[in-house]
Amino acid sequence: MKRCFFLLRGVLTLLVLGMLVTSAWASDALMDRMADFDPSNPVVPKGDTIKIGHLNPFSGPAAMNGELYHIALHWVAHDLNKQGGVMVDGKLKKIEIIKGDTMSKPINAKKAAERLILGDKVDLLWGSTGSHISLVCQQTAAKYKKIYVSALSISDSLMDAENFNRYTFHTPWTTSQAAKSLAYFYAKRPEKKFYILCQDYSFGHALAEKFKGYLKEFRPDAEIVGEDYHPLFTKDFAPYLEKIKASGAEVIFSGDWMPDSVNLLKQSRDSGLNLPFANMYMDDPITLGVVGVEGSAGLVNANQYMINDMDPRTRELNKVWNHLHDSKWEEPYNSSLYVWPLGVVASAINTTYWMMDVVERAGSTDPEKIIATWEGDKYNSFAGVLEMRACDHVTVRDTYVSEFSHPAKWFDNFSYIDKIVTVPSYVVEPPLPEGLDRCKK
Amino acid sequence: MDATTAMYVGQIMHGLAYGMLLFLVASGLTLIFGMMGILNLAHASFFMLSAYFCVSVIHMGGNFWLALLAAPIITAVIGVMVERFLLRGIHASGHIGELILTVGVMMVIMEAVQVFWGTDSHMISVPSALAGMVNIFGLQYPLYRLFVIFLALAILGLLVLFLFKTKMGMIIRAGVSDAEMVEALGINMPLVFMMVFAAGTWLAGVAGVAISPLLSVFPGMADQMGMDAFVVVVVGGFGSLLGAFVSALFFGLLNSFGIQFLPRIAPVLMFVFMVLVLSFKPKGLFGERE
Amino acid sequence: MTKIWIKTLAAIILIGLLIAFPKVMGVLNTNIFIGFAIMALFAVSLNLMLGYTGLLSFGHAMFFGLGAYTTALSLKHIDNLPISMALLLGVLGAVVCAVIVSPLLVRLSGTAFSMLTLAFGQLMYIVCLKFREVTGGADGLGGFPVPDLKIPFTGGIDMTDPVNFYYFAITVLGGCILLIWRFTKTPIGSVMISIRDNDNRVDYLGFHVPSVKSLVFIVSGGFAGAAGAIYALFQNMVSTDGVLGLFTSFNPIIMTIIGGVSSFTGPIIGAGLLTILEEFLLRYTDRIALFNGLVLILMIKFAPGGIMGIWDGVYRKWFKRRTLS
Amino acid sequence: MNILETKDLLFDYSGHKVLNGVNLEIREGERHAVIGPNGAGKTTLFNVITGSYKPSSGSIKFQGREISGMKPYQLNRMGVGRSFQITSTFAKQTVFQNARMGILSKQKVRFNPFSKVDKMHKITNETNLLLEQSNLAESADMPAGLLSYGKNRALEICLALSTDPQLVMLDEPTAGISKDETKTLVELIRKLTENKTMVIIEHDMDVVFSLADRITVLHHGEVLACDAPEVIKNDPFVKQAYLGTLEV
Repeated sequence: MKRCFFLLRGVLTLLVLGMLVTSAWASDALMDRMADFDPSNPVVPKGDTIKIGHLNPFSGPAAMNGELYHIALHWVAHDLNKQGGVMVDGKLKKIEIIKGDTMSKPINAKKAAERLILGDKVDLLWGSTGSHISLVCQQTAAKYKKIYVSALSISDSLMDAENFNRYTFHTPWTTSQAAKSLAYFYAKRPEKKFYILCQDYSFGHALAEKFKGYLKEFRPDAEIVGEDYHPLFTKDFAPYLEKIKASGAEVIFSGDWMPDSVNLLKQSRDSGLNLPFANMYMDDPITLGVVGVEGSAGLVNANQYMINDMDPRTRELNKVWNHLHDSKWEEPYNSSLYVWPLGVVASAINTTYWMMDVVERAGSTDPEKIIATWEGDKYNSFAGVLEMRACDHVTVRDTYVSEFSHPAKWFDNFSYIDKIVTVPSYVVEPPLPEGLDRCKK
Repeated sequence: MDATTAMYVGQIMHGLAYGMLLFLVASGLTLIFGMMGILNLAHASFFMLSAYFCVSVIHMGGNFWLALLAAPIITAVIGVMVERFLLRGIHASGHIGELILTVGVMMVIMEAVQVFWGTDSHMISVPSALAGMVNIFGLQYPLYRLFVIFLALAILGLLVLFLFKTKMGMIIRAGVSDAEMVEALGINMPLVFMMVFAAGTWLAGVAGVAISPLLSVFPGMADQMGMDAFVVVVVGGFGSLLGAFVSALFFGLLNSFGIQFLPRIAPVLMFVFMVLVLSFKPKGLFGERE
Repeated sequence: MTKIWIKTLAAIILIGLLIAFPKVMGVLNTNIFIGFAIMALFAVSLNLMLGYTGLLSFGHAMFFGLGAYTTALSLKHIDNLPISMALLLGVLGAVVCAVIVSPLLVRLSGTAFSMLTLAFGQLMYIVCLKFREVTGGADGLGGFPVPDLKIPFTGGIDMTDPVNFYYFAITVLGGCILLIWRFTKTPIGSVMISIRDNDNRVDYLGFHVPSVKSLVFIVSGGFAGAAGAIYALFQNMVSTDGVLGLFTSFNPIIMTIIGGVSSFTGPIIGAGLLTILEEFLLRYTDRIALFNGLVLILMIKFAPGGIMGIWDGVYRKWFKRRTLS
Repeated sequence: MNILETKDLLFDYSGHKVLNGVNLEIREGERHAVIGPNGAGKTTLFNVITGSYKPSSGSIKFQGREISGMKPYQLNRMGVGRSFQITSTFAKQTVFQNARMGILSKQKVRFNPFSKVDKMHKITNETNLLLEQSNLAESADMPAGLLSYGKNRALEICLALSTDPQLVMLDEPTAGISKDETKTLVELIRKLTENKTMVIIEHDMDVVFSLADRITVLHHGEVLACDAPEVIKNDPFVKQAYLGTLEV
């Protein structure tokens, strides 16, 4: 008996040693692979490559979103290209990213998508911020039978019965998952009075409706003391903040994204309104850096990805990314916004790895093969298990909510993620869209 | 000071603050139009340009006050160059040529800003001396917004003094009613035009710097302010400073109370007023010149 | 006789080129060409007011947007509505708006006219943006069915196929441009030109200037509505920002100025140049508006007559003909 | 019967009475001249009658109908044509196109957006006829902006007559042209206003006395005298109005 015990212990130590070595080896491997990665002027492979069209605004008021996700796509491409590329149609092909500027306008999005499909002959389309823009990209891709990975807009309506098409895959979480995560978080919290301030377009309205619905479910005693929708890219939030002060609200629920998110947070703290924001996009260093430790204390952020050090692969990603940021990157990627791979950018990297893994397993960029592989696929990403629901192409995953506090592990000049509340996927799984026959049991 | 009156006072103060900033921008616009008959559609772009200069000045180590001094002056210089080299030679094709040229200038400035300063929002923190709140009979009100109101009032006072008490002011007022006649009296009008254009752009520059700590500085900031200032000038009456002041306050308060009571219709109201005034009183409420 | 002969020959060649275009140039360039043709009609309809009657409108997007929205909404809410009917409804929408707006506008001229048109344009933009239930607000209105073109005897022609749509669009847009050309050649056309040169004298010659101006306003609005309707069918998507924004009003002005204000074909050349410029620049930079702005400034400063103005100058120098277009 | 009558016509321009109770009578078919020193109110009287300004009070009757306050286009359609002291033609259009504007208005072709104007032979012929009468035929294809000053004045008058009005009002037609050109212009005026009533404002006394059947002298906004040319020639008051105080 003793001998087998001794044997068991040996195996165990060997295993742990192996783990340590591989992670060490692996981290060195990622470090080596990414050592020369420069997002400001990425290496563009030529010849027979897998072409991915990146649809996002690169000019106009929300131009910074293009810059934000540019680094995510190129990180994955650079990593995989350094490993020789992806085996497709029996050949190892490198990944090439081509920009398509939507200028935050539906019409330019359609033109850019068509130019990528017909002009540059891309294999896959990836994008786009702004649900109304993503819808146009999705429809254009389907028209020319191209796979469109809707990786950034999270409106449920994008994949409902009316807008669903089999060439589109929704990899981020959805509005209902976000709203349910926040409602779930507040189930055990004392706050009772909520004020809703969202952007005046389909995403803002849908998010508010879902949150009100789930809040009634989790907290029948909760009360909505006010509701407002401000135009996109609003400048002066003062009148709205004044209304909130008078309403006696305890929490402000807002789904605003950059640049509205930073304006809203900054102006509320400047005007002495220190209520917590229940939000999804107030997690980047620029927004938080402006309001400092007290200004960002108590913010409740829900996200599909939260930076942590549990999984060895995330630990490795954080380490390599931070090292490169401090040592190598130039304008604009050396700013405080990119110190760590955070929220939306990290999630984009995570789902892009998944996308390329699906392409490799499908062994081809032919849409039919990709659809067959991706539907119902379960992928162990470095941020938990991602499952692509077969009938409506929506990804189901655990989501995370965290109340910012100080001191936090990652930043010292503002409060940030510390304790993370995980919302299990079966709780937050979005309902199947009615009227979509594919989903009828 | 219970909640509702606090809200009313708060909204009034916001209305005044935004109205005052609107007046700074609109005053430049209406003076330039009054004097030279040019409606400078690029005026709001100078407002944004100055905000970006403020960002650069603070980046290069200067403080807010240096920026408040330097940025408007740099913007005024650029404004003068635009008037001198672009606007001056094209009176031939009449107002239409000038109007469309200012559209070109607006487009160039809006894009050039993104080339030099990038696309993301730049933050300017409220200067330490003005940070924090002040207690006005029970209401907590940000000190900085009060500063903006008084700054604008001070500039208005300066402007009125200059226009009504100095010789140059008299020339400018005469020029508003009949520029050719004043020129006939031997006054170097092109020089006066240049000075008025410089003053107008300087005013917009001051507003640009004053607003940056309140809002973030980003490429889209000119559109909203530009359209509001335009409505203020049209309703107030072209070339009339008083008109600009009254309608700037009116629309500032409308902006606050519109959102408070009828959020969906507030922006529409602004344009309904403008259409009504333009249709029935093309010269505007106080204007003398179409 | 030779003059007419040359003209018909040129027409035949042009039509031949237009028919062969999609086969030769491929789908992407065909779509770009349709985009160009839409903007050409839009700019020509604006020039009817600017170049021919001396009225600068900063709110022309109002008619373009209304044409687009009426067509989109009618296709969305009225099922199996034929495509020609949708087009007509679009034009009608724009005409009705022009009829309502023109009495207020035609009493003014010069800067006041431009400012009121800008006011109306922005009012229409904000109203469409705010009443999302009807217009889809910032999200826009998409996914409405584009029905087949029903020709009495043959079956329907599928309009979602880019090449079929190209032929349909080019016939409609080309037809409209010809109609405008013919309109400028009619008596009302010469009255318009006289109003541009000296509206006071026209009054003393017995013409009621405001009613002529409103007729021009309505005709120009109607054709802009037609361009908007084709745009809605082409993009299958109408968004407030895309069809009613400030720059939708400025673009035709820029095209007309660059092409040549005082000539009929000026706006068409301007539209072509801007489309090519945009396609070319898009590969290298995101700053298209910067180049457009620069070109506009240079044009007004050094060549107020636009390209046609330069061509006319050159033509006169070489051929010594005394023409003042 | 008087084709045109004004009764106590008053027009004050912010306090200053430019026209102070003017009673003017123009007989059918006569050539009537209105003279007077500068600032007598001649041009204002003209502008009030032709609808540019609204009179403060008093009545204007044309062919028995009250026309004070009517718009210029209405007056023109009733048969009143006028020319301008400062040439106001369509510079960018050819002389032919200028004249055709009047003919189009005369033929009431004002709103026809269908037929090609160049194809309307009736209009073209009539325009050519008018141009011949105004001896402008040879410069028909020349843009008005390139005409000599004299020719432009002729075009000005041609335009005034192009709508075939019963009453033609000419505002200093010979202003600023040379002696011999004046002669040809006067002949042209005489020829064109054959069976029409004409009212002319003129400073050149030779033109006045060669053309006018009757003369009205206007002074400080009032009618000083209204009589045949010979009578006016040696009327002491008229001399005094023109020459200042009478040397005794």
